[in-house]
Amino acid sequence: MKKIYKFIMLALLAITVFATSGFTTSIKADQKDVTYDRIMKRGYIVLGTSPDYAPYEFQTTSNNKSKDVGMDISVAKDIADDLGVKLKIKNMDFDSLLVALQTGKVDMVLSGMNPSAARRKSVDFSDVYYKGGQSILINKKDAGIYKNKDSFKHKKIAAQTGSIQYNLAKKQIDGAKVSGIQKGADLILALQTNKVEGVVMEKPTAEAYAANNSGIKVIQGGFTLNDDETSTAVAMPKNSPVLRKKINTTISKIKAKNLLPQYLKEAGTYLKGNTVNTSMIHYWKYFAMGVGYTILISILGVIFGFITGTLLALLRLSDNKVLRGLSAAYVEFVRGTPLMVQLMFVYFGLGLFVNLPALTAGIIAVSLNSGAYVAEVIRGGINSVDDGQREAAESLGLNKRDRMRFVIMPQALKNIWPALGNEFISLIKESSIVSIIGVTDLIYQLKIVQSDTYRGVAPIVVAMILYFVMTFSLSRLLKFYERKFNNG
Amino acid sequence: MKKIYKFIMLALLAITVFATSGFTTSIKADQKDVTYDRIMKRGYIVLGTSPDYAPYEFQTTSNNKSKDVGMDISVAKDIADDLGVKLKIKNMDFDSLLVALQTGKVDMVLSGMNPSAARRKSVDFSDVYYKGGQSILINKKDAGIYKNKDSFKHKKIAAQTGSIQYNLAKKQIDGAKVSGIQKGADLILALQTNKVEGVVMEKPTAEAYAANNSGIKVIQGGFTLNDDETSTAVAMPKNSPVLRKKINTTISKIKAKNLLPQYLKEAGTYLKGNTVNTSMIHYWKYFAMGVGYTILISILGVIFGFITGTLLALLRLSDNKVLRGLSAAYVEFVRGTPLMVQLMFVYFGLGLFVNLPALTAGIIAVSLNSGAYVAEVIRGGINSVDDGQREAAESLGLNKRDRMRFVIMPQALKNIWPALGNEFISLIKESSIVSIIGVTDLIYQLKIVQSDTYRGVAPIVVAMILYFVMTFSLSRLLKFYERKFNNG
Amino acid sequence: MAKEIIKIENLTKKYGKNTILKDISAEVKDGDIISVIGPSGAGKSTFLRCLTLLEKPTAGVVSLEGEDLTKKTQKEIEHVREKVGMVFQNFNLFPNMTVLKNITLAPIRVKGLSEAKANQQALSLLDQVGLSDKAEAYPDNLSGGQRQRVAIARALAMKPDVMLFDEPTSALDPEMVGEVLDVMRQLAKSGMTMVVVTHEMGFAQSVSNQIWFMENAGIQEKSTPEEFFSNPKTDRAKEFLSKILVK
Amino acid sequence: MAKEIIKIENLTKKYGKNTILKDISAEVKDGDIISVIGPSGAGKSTFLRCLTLLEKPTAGVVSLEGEDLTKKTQKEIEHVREKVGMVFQNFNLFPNMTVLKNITLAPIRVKGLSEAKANQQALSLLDQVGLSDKAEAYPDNLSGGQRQRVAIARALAMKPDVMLFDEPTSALDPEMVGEVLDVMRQLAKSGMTMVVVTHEMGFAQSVSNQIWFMENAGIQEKSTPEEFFSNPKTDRAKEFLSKILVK
Ligand SMILES: Nc1ncnc2c1ncn2[C@@H]1O[C@H](COP(=O)(O)OP(=O)(O)OP(=O)(O)O)[C@@H](O)[C@H]1O
Ligand SMILES: Nc1ncnc2c1ncn2[C@@H]1O[C@H](COP(=O)(O)OP(=O)(O)OP(=O)(O)O)[C@@H](O)[C@H]1O
Ligand SMILES: [Mg+2]
Ligand SMILES: [Mg+2]
Repeated sequence: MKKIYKFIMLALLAITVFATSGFTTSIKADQKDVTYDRIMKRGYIVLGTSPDYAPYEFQTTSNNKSKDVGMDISVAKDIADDLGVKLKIKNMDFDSLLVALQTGKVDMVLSGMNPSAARRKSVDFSDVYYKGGQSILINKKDAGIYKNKDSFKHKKIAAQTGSIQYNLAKKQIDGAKVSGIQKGADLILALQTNKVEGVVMEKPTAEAYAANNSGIKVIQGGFTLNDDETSTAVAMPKNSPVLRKKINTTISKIKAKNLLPQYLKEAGTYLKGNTVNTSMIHYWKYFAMGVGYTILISILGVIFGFITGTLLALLRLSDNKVLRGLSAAYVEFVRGTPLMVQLMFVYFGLGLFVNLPALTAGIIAVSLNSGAYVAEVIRGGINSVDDGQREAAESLGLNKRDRMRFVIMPQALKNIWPALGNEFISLIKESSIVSIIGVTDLIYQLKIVQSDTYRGVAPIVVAMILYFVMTFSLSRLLKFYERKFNNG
Repeated sequence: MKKIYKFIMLALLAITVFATSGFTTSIKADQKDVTYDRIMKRGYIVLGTSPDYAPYEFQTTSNNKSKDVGMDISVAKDIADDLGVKLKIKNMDFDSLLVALQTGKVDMVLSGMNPSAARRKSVDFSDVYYKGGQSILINKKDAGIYKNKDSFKHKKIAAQTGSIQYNLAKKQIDGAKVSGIQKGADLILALQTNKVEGVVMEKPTAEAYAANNSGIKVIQGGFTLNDDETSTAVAMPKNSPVLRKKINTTISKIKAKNLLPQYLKEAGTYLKGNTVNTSMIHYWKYFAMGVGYTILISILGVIFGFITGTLLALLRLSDNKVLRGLSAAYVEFVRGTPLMVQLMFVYFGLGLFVNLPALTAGIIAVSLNSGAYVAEVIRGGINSVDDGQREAAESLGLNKRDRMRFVIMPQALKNIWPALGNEFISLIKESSIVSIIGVTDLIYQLKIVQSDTYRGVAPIVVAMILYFVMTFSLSRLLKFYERKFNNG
Repeated sequence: MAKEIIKIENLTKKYGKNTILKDISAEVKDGDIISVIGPSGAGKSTFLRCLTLLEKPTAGVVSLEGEDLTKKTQKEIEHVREKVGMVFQNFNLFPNMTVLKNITLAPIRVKGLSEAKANQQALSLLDQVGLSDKAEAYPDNLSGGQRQRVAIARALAMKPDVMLFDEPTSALDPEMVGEVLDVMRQLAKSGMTMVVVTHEMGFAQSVSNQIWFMENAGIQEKSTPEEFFSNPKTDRAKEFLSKILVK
Repeated sequence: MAKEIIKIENLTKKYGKNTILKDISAEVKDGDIISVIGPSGAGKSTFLRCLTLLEKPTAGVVSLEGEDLTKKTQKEIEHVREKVGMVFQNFNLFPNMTVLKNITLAPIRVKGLSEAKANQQALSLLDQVGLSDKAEAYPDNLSGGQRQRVAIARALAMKPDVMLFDEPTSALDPEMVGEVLDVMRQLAKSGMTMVVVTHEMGFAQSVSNQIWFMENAGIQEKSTPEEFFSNPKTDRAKEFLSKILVK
């Protein structure tokens, strides 16, 4: 409940004051350090971490292998280097980290961990190496205007919907118009496209974004926060005075060289699998997968659409008035409503009865939609056959089936190939709508790349070009065959 | 930071134990009750509340007047009724509520407030009237299978992305597949469409949803929680023994009659302006506004599309090879890519230079897109004019401009009216895509109604029918005029 | 007296409110060569199509060899049509089949002939119309005159009792008209009963034994060619002839 | 000797690799009535269209009253075209204008006549072709013969020095052919220079002073009508005539 939050702050403050004064003195007692000795003997130090908290520590996959990265990992590497040992990383639940320390499973923990009083009871902490907090991202060009939260009075500012940042902005900036936006990448986009003047974000995340977007800049939030909950330190087993000293030395070095911003920047580039750069070529796999799905959906849509369409066209030609009416109504209705609602209807409506995966729902919706258009194409094809052909066949005594089979259909099919080809082309474009239910087609991937690279427009342009290449080459191919067909 | 949460629980537990034992005894001291006397003298009781916490208390607008509603408000009304006075409501920031109590600005506070130790120092609290907590929503048909959180081991369960509930589900249900979903209504939809087996939600909210959706049911979460942070009581000025007694009587009555579920249900129906029912007719204003925007965008799209299209067609016919090529390239490119990417390109791409409101961006994208199609329609219209017409005009000595103006164009325009009409119809459907950038068209409204009524399919069906009515009547109208045109 | 093949009694055909054919009675006897002439829009094509029920008459009776066609179901009519060959102004060959297939399709599917038999018969018919070398050609590669001759062969392959021609030469270039009329002349000589809508007065005069002059939704005059061309009975026929012959 | 109006020297026209016209030389003198006849596809239409540069010749010279048209720019050609009237097989009237507007458009826009003057002249031309009552009608409401007569009036309204006709009667129902030929005959009598592509042998024989027989991308024979019909010089002309006359 929202009311808890403020209260917690106060409670924490009280506890921490008590804890830091009460316990910190009792640590220096024993200069023997089993942990340190063990590390030096083995030649490696085991880091325990819970890699689900970007940009502190998180996993990234490249070449199908996952790897731990993040600011804390970089710090841990420095510690290992300074100790002259190798670094081994053990991933576990956050809750198990302290137990692992106490039982000697790991030698140190860097996991965005606050050196809280309660924790100090069971483990040792190094000096604080990072102080987080809430920052504000602004456009560089506005650097003169916005200094901290107070510059945003009566301005437009954004934060993630329902987040702590959102509440901070609402409560601590007078008269600001706060927009809630769901995704980090969209927040950046909103900022870059001047839809808001600033974005409130947790400091390290803000720094990761700023490091990867030349146009934006982090400024101090200046929010009233409890100091303690924003600091991060290294945890190690109780009674590790030597290790603690060594680690503090490394931390001092890191602070002196101001290495953390660089580590954060690196972490930013890793976010969601981004290994080195934010160039679009680097993301070719995403786009390729998107193109694959787009083509898959279009092809299946065309095939099932053709089957549906043929059935509908045959119903339309049947002698049964009811069937004719049903077919006509279906075609009219489907052609009269947007694919978007049809898709929602299939996904959510049919979903009431069977659990449809998004991809299946997408293909079904696209096929049913395409079927209506194909039905009209086929009907048009049949109508395009000169009525004289029917009359000639009829006056030769051929019955209805034979007339269809030998005379009308072969000519109709020949006439409709180009229209079917166009239907295929338009499916490639229209299938883009399935992204709204989460099918990983080209548009969906474009959004992923957007949020991965924190770049708004480049992925759109790439997707646009890819769509164009697909539709254009297909239409050329079709024209080529059509010409061949007509000449041959 | 995520790590804080667990720690807070422990801290709170400690504090509350201390608080409840330490302070509760000191209250009965003074039987004189100024607050009570003041209330009875004035004939009304002033309730202080911060109406931004549905379903406890929140604002709803009907007929352009906002009104406070919610469970707490209902309880407050009962209190006033039992006291035999009127209820006046004062809205303020949550943070100011206690001060208002202490300074006599308000007589009592019901605002989802926990009777915490810190607060008990400055104000009195009634008995706890509601215990919240975390519940799980399930489909009624599964009532036999799922009893509490432990039934969900290795099952699919959902919660709001990044919420406390999400973490609870992850941490306290072994092996559950937890999906994060952003919006409450989508959570319900996911449950109703069997995409997940259960949804973790705060108790009162869960109850509000269940009360308004016959197919779903609330079960106990059974999560390990600190009891205190889930209870809610009435706050009143210190030393209000009489008032406190009276209020406790009312609370007992409410508990005895089990009125709270009903109050929660009522609160649910109010959520986001829903006054009484979730029938679609009730939402006609939303749909009407959506239809309005859809039509507006389509009409403007057709008009600007026609202007753009005419320009493009004229360029295409010009003698300048470069202009011809540019026009052809534009048309090919736009027709070869989905409107969805074009829209994103305009909104985010142009947004880098000027701050485009979503509606404007939508209209620009739709017009630019439509322009390409209209250009082809116009070109087709010109081509459809028999070449003999040009030859006849040419052999009469008419120059190029006159040929266009007097002979070709009038016939071309006559030929393309139906195609332009169809373009209009397809714009009605395609404009639906602008909802993704937040233009409040019909699809957007459909989503709002979905989340407002917690009903997934009905709004889709209504929107579908509305789209169909629009396109169908327009196409009939066009056919009517076309026929008239051809006969007259 | 020759056997009666087609008998038309009080035939009326309307499209909506427009009366195209009004109360026409006439008969075609075995061996008759009837030329139907008249101005454009007189209803000649509609009349011909009513004879084989490609158009359903609004009222009246059309009997083929004594059987009333208007009473028959769609299926029965399909069967009767075998007996009536029809040749159209626009040939209406099936462009998706070779000439041979065009001719053999109906005999095989409708009469149940074996393919070998049907091919043999088709080749002899092609020979008859002077196109034995075009059996494997597709209609699109033939000249207009050739197409029309194939269309005649196709109709003959069903061994009809009567052949209907609807302006068989008017879609042809002038220099191809002759070859088609030659085939029709031959056919007439062989004793085939024929009803020919035509603007070729020479053909009408020299080949037919009756001229039916249609105008204004009815047959205004039935005469022998000699009578009709030298001394038409009605003023309308006179006017028509004056227009069409004096150039 | 009469003035030379059109002179064609070594005219060649190709579409891609196909040679449609090959090295044609000919001339049209003031007052000539020339009938161009020949089988379909011989290139007659293409030839006619080359005379007014609706088709650009591939090689050769077309001169109008001494001016070489092939050397002119598009703009200059537009100007020259006033002097050449053209009548098409399919009339090509402007369906979006009344008959009167069809006739007056070019005089007003090209020659700069006042509307009153143009109307007056148009009405007299309509009278001449027997359609004075149709001035306010739209082309769609006219019969084929009427349309073609309006098309002739439209061409005449520019007071051309020569009139070109491309099969002016072959899209007409037979009974309408006469009325159009009558107008053309009148025109010939009034001394208009005319080049007429036609299949109407009667007209060619009785009205023209020269017959040009085209086949195989060239003019194979230029004769007087008497010579041509009684004793054609080339075998091809003989064959053509035998096909077209003997029905
Ligand atoms: N399907 C139809 N619906 C309505 N009217 C029709 C239809 N078919 C023909 N008509 C009308 O019937 C009349 C006679 O047409 P029909 O084709 O029989 O004349 P025709 O004598 O064959 O003329 P032509 O010599 O031009 O072929 C015409 O006025 C025509 O417009
Ligand atoms: N635009 C064109 N492109 C290519 N070939 C053409 C074109 N126009 C005409 N031809 C060809 O040129 C040849 C002569 O055509 P043209 O129309 O001049 O003949 P014609 O003598 O007028 O025939 P008809 O009597 O059928 O009108 C034909 O083989 C035709 O296919
Ligand atoms: Mg006819
Ligand atoms: Mg021609």
